[in-house]
Amino acid sequence: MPTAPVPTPTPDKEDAVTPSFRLPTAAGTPYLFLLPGLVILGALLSVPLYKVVEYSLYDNVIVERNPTFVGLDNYRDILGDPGYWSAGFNTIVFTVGSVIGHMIVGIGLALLVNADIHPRARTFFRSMLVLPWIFTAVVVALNWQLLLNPFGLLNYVLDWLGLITEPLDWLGNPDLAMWSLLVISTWRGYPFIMVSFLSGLQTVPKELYEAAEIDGAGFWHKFWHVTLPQLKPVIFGVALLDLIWTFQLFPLVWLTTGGGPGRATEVLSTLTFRLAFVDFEFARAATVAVSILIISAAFTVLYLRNEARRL
Amino acid sequence: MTDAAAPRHVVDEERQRRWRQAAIYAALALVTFVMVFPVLWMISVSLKPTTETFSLPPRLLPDDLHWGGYAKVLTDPKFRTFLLNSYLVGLAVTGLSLVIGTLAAFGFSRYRFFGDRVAKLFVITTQMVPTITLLIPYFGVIVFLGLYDTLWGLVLTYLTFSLPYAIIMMNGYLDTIPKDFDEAATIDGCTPLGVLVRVLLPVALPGIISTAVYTFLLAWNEFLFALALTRSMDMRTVPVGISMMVGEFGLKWDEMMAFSVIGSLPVLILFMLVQRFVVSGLAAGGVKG
Amino acid sequence: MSRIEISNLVKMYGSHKALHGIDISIQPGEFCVLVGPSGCGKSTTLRMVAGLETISGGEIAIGDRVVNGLRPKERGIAMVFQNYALYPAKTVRGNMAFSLKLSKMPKAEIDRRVNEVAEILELTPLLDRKPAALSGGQRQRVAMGRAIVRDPEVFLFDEPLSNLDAKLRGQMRAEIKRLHQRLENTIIYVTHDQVEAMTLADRIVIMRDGRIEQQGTPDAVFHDPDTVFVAGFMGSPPMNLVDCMVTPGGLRLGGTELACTLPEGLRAGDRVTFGIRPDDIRPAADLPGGVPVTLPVDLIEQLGTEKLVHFRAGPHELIGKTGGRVDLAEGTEQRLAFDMAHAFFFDAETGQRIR
Amino acid sequence: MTRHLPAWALAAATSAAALMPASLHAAEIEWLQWFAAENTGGFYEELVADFEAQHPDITVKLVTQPFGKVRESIVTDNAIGVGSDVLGLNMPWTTEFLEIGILEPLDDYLARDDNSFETDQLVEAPLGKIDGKTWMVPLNAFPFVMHVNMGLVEQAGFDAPPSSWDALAEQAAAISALGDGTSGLGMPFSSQPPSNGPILTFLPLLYANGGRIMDGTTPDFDNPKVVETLEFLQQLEQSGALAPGAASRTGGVDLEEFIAGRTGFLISPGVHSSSITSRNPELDYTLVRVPSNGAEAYRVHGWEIGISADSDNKEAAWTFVDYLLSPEVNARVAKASNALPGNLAALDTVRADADATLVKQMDILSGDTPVEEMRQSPKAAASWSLMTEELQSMLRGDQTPAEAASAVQARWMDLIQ
Repeated sequence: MPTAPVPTPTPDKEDAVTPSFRLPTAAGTPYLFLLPGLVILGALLSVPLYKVVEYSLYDNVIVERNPTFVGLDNYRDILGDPGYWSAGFNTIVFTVGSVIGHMIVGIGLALLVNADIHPRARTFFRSMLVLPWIFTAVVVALNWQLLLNPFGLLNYVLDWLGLITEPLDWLGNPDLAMWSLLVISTWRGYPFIMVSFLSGLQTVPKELYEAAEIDGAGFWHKFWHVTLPQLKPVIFGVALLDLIWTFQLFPLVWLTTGGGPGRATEVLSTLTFRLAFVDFEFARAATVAVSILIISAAFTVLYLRNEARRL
Repeated sequence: MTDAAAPRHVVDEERQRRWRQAAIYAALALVTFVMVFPVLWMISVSLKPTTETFSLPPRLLPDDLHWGGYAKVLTDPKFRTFLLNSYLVGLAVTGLSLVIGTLAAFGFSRYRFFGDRVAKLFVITTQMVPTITLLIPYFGVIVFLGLYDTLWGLVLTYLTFSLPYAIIMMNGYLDTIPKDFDEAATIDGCTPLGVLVRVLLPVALPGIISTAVYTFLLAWNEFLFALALTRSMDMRTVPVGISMMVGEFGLKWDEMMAFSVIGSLPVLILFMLVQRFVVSGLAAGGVKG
Repeated sequence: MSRIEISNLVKMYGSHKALHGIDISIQPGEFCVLVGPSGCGKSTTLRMVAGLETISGGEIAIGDRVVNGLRPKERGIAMVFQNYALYPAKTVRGNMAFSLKLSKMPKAEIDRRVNEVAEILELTPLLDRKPAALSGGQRQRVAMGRAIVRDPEVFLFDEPLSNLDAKLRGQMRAEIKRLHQRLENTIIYVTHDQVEAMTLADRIVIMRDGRIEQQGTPDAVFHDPDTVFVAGFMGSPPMNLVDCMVTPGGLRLGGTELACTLPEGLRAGDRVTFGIRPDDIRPAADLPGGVPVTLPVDLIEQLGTEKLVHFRAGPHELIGKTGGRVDLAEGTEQRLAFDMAHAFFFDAETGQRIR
Repeated sequence: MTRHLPAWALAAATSAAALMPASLHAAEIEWLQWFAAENTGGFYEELVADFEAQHPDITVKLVTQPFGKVRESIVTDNAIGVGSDVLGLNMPWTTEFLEIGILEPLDDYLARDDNSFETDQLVEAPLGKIDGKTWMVPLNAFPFVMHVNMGLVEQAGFDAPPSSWDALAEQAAAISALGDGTSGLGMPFSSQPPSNGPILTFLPLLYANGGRIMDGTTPDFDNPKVVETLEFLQQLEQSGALAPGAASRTGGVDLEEFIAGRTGFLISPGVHSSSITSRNPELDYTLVRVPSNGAEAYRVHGWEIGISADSDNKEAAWTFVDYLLSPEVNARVAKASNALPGNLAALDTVRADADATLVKQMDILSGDTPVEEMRQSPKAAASWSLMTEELQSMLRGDQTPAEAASAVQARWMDLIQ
C-alpha cells in the first residue's frame, strides 16, 4: 500500500470549536445540581449579607433603637480615615505575603512528600506536616507568643548561636511584628496548599513525566512545563480560596498581635472587629466589610473572566 | 557498550538512586522537624507545670513529666462533651459539604448554562464579607430557625462557610478529569448523576479527600460562631472549651495544651487513614492524552 | 441493524453555524465513513447521532424512530472514542460490563457476553487488569469490546485508530472490517484518514466546512469526484491538480501543449483546473494510448513495487508512477504519457466538475 | 424587647421564645458570667443548686463564657433579643452598656425593705450613679496591690519591699541588673486583646500619685499628675527596671513570669495571690500596697452583677441577685475566689478563715480610697486600647510622656464625638 504523502494522523481539533461538552438532557439539569448548595447558601446568608450592606447606610445600628439613615456618610468617613488606608495597606502586605508563603512552602512540601519513598514514611511525613492546621487559632497564637517572647525559645536559641546580643521583641517591635505574623501565617496556612496540591499531583498522568524525561527535562523543567500547567485549575481555585481566606483572616491576627504594636499589624479584618466589638460602631464596621466585599468581588470577577478564557 | 561497562552502569545507577533516596529522607526529616517544632513545644508545655514554661533557660522536657494537665482534662466529663461535639459537628459538616458541594461543582464543571458565572460569583461572594460582621444578623437567622444552642445550628453555619470552598475545590479537581469519561459513560447509559457518582468520583478521590480534610478542619477550628450560637455547656466545642481556659486572672497553660494535644490526636489519626487514598494513577490509562 | 436517516441537520454554536443542513441516508448494515479535514463537522455529526451534542435543526432517525429528543442510551447505539475513555477505576471486565449492568441485565448474561466478546478480541487474559496496565492497542480493543458487548443497532466510531502507530492501525483496520462482516451492524465511522475511509467504507461521506461535498461508494468518490476538493482529498498520493489555460487543441500545461479532447463548453482561453491521478501518468512506453509529453524528472520516491516520479511542468509539479524496476534518473528528460480518458476538469472558480 | 430591630429579627425573637420550651416556664432565668470558667471546681454549679433548693419556683441556667468574650456576647445576645436575665459584669462596661440600653436600673430594687443585705454595706464603687441611676452591684472586689518576690528583693540587696516610687525605681533597677532573665517590674502593654495593660499597672500607680484620668464622664488625660506618672514609667524603662518587650507583653505573661520567680514586682489584683502561692509555693512571696507617691488610693476591680433590661423575669432575677449578696452566700463567693466580698457585712466571715495574703490585703486597704474610673468612660474598651498604643510608643522612645498624654487625650475626645 502506498504510504508516501499520507498526512500523519493528528487528533482532530474539531472539538476545539466546541465550548464544552454538555450532557444533553433536560435544560434544567445543571440547576438541579446547584440547587441544594445555592438554597443553603441563599437561605442562610442572603439576609445577613443584605443586612450588612444596610447597616453601612445607617448610623449607630444595633446600639441605637432607631438608627438614622445617613446614606453614604459612613463611606465618606471611612475613606477619609488614614487608619483605614493603613489597615488596607497592611492587609495587602499580609495577604500577598501569606499567600506567597503558603504557595512556596505548601507546593514545595507537597513535591517533597510526593517523592517515591516508603509508604509508611510517606504517611508519617504527610501527617506530621499537616499538624499546624489542626490546632485552633487561640492555641496557635498563644504558642507562638511563647516562642517569640523576648525570653522565649527563639531568642534563646539565637542568643546561644551568637546571632543576637539583645533579645528581639518579635511581636512588639513595629519593624518586626508584620514579618513575625507572616511567618506564623505561613506556618499555619501552608498545609491547606500542601494537601490540595498533593491531591492535584496525583491526577497528573505519569506518561507526561516520562515523555518529558525522554526529552531530557530536569526536575525544574518538569515542574514548570508539566506539573504546573496540568494543575492550573487546582492551583487557581486553591489560590483564589486562599487569597479570599487570608484577606479576611481574623482570629490568628487578632489573637497574636491584636493589630499591634500600635497599629503596625492592623488589617481590615481586625479593624472591622475593632470597630464592631471594641468601639461598638457596627455601622462603620459594616462599611469596612462592604468595602472588603467590593474589593474581593472585583478580584473574583477578574478571576472568573480569566477562568472562562482558560476553558 | 562493552561487556564490562554494563554492570558498572547499573551499579552506578543503583548507587545514585540510593543517594537520592537518602537526600530526600534527610530533607524531609529536616523540614518536618522545623515545621513540627512549634507543635513539639505545645506538647512540651502540656507536660510542664506552668512555672517551668516560664522559667529560664527554656527546656523542651522537664525533669519530671507533669501529667496534671492531662489528668484534669481526661477526668472532667465536660471535656469529653466538647470533644464529642466537635467530632460530631465536624463529621456532619464534612459529609454534607462533600455531597452538596460535589453536586454543585459537577454542575459548574460539566455544564455551561445561563447564569453560571453569576451563580459562581454568588457562591464566592458569600465568603467575602468578614464573618464577624455577619455574626449578629446571622445569629438572628439561626434563632429564627430555632437552631439556637443546637449542634445543628453549628453544622448549618459551618456548611455555609465550607460549601463555597468545597464547590470551588471540587470544581477544580473535576476540571482536571477529561470529559471523555462523561461521554463514554453517557453512551453506556449513565444519567448525569451516574456519570458523577460511578465514573468521576473514583477518579477524583484525592480531591475529595483534601476537600474533606479542609472542611473538617474548618469546622474543627471555628470559634466565634461556636461561642455565639451555643450557650449550654452540652453544646460547646473544643475551641470554646480551650478559650474558657484563658481566664481573667491567668491561663491554664498545661491544661490548655494538654486538651489541644488530646483533641488533635484523633484528627491526626483520621488524617493518616484518609491520606492513603491520596495516591496517583487513579486516572491512569483512562484516556490517551 | 437499522437504517439511519439524517435530514437537514444543523448545528449552531452560538451564532457560528457548524453544520449547514446535512442529509445522509445510511442503509441497514451499511458501513458509512465520514471523512474530511479538521473542523469539517464530521465529529459533530457523529456526536449528534450519539446524542452527545444537541441538535440545532433537522432530524436524525435511527430505525423507525426520530431520536432527536432521546437520551444516548435510548438510541440503541454504542460508541468507540478516539481517546478510548476507559474507566480508570474499573477492570477490563468492569469496563465492558458497565453498560450492561446499567441496563439491569442479569449477571449470568453479562458474563456470557463479556467473555464472548473478550474471546473475539483476544482480551480474555486481560479481563482483570486495569486500563493503566494495558498497552495502547489493548486499550483500543477494550474500547471496542465495550461497544460490542452491547450488541447495538448502530456502532459509532470517532477516529478510533488515530492514536495508534501505523502498523497497529493497519491491523486494527482489518479487524474492524472483519468485525463488521461478522456482526453486520450499521456503522458510522469518523476519520480524517482517507485510506481508512477507502478501505472500510461501503459509503463515504466527504465533508468540508459543515457541508457534504460528495457521498457515494468508495469507487464513486474516488473515480468520479464531483468537486476539486473531493478529487484532491481522496487518494494517496493525491491527484495532480493544475490550473491550465484551454487552447484550441487542448491544454497548456506550463510550457507544454497537451493535445486532448475537452468537455463541451470549454473554449480556448478559459481557465480550468485539470486533474489527473499519478497512476494515469506513466512512461510513454507503458501507456500506448496516452498523450505523450516530454518533461524533466525532478525527484524519484522508491516505494518498492512502484516509484513515484515528480515531474516539472513549468511552474507546476506533477506526480506520475512507474513500476518499481523501471530505471529512471533524476534530472533527465523523460517521455511520458497522460491517460486523458481518466482526466478530470473542474471549474477554476467554483471547483465543480466539468463533465 | 427587639423594638430597634427590623421585622425579621422580631419574628426571630418571638419564634425563639416559642421554640424554647424552657422559657415557657415563667421562672427560668439565665445567668451569663465567666466566673464558672475561672473557678472550674464546680463551685458555681453548687451555688445554683443551693439557690434552686431554696427557691423551688426558680431555675437558674448557668451560661458560662470565656472572660474575653463576655462583653461582646452580652451586646450580641441583646441585639438578637436572647440576652440572659442576670449578667456578670465588669465596672468599665457600665457606660457602654447604658448607651445600648442593656442594663436595668437597680435603684428600686436596692430600696426594698426585704433585701437580704444593707445597700450601704456593699462595696461602693460599682454603685456610683451614672445618669442618675445605679446599674450594678458588687459580687466581690479585687483591690490592686503589688506582689513582691522577696527573694529577688533581698538578692538585690534590700531588706524590705518598696513603699515609695523612688524605692520602687531603685529596687526594680537593681533586680533587673541581677541578670539571668530577671526584671524588676513588668508593663504588660501588648495590643493583644483585651489590650488593657495600662489599667492594670499604670492606673494603680497614677492613683497612688493622687491623679485621675476622668472628669466626670469627660476624659482628662493630659493633666500634670498623668504626665508625672508617665515620666515615672519612662524613667523605669530607661533605667532598665522594666521587663523587655512591654509592647508584646500580655497580662498573662506578666503574671506567669512573676510566678516563675523572674520578676521582682507585679502590680495586679490582689486575687492573684492565691495562684501565686499555690503554683509556686517555694517563692518567697509577700504583697504590699502599690508604692505611693503621696496619695493613699488604690484601683478597685471586681465581679459585678446586673439585670438585663430586656429580661422577662426581673423579679426572679432580683431574687437571685439578692441571694448572691446575702452576707452568708457572699462570703462563700468571696472565699471561693480568694477575694474580698462585695457585701462588706461578710468581711468578718471571710476574714475568719482567710489565708494570710487575703488578711494582709484587708489590712493594707482598710484605710485607703478605692477608685474605679473606667466605668465613667463612654468607650472604656476603646479608650484603654488607645492608651496602650500611646504608651507603647512612649516606652519605645517615639514620644515624650507629655506628648503621649496629649495624644491619648486627643484620641479619646475623638472617640466620644
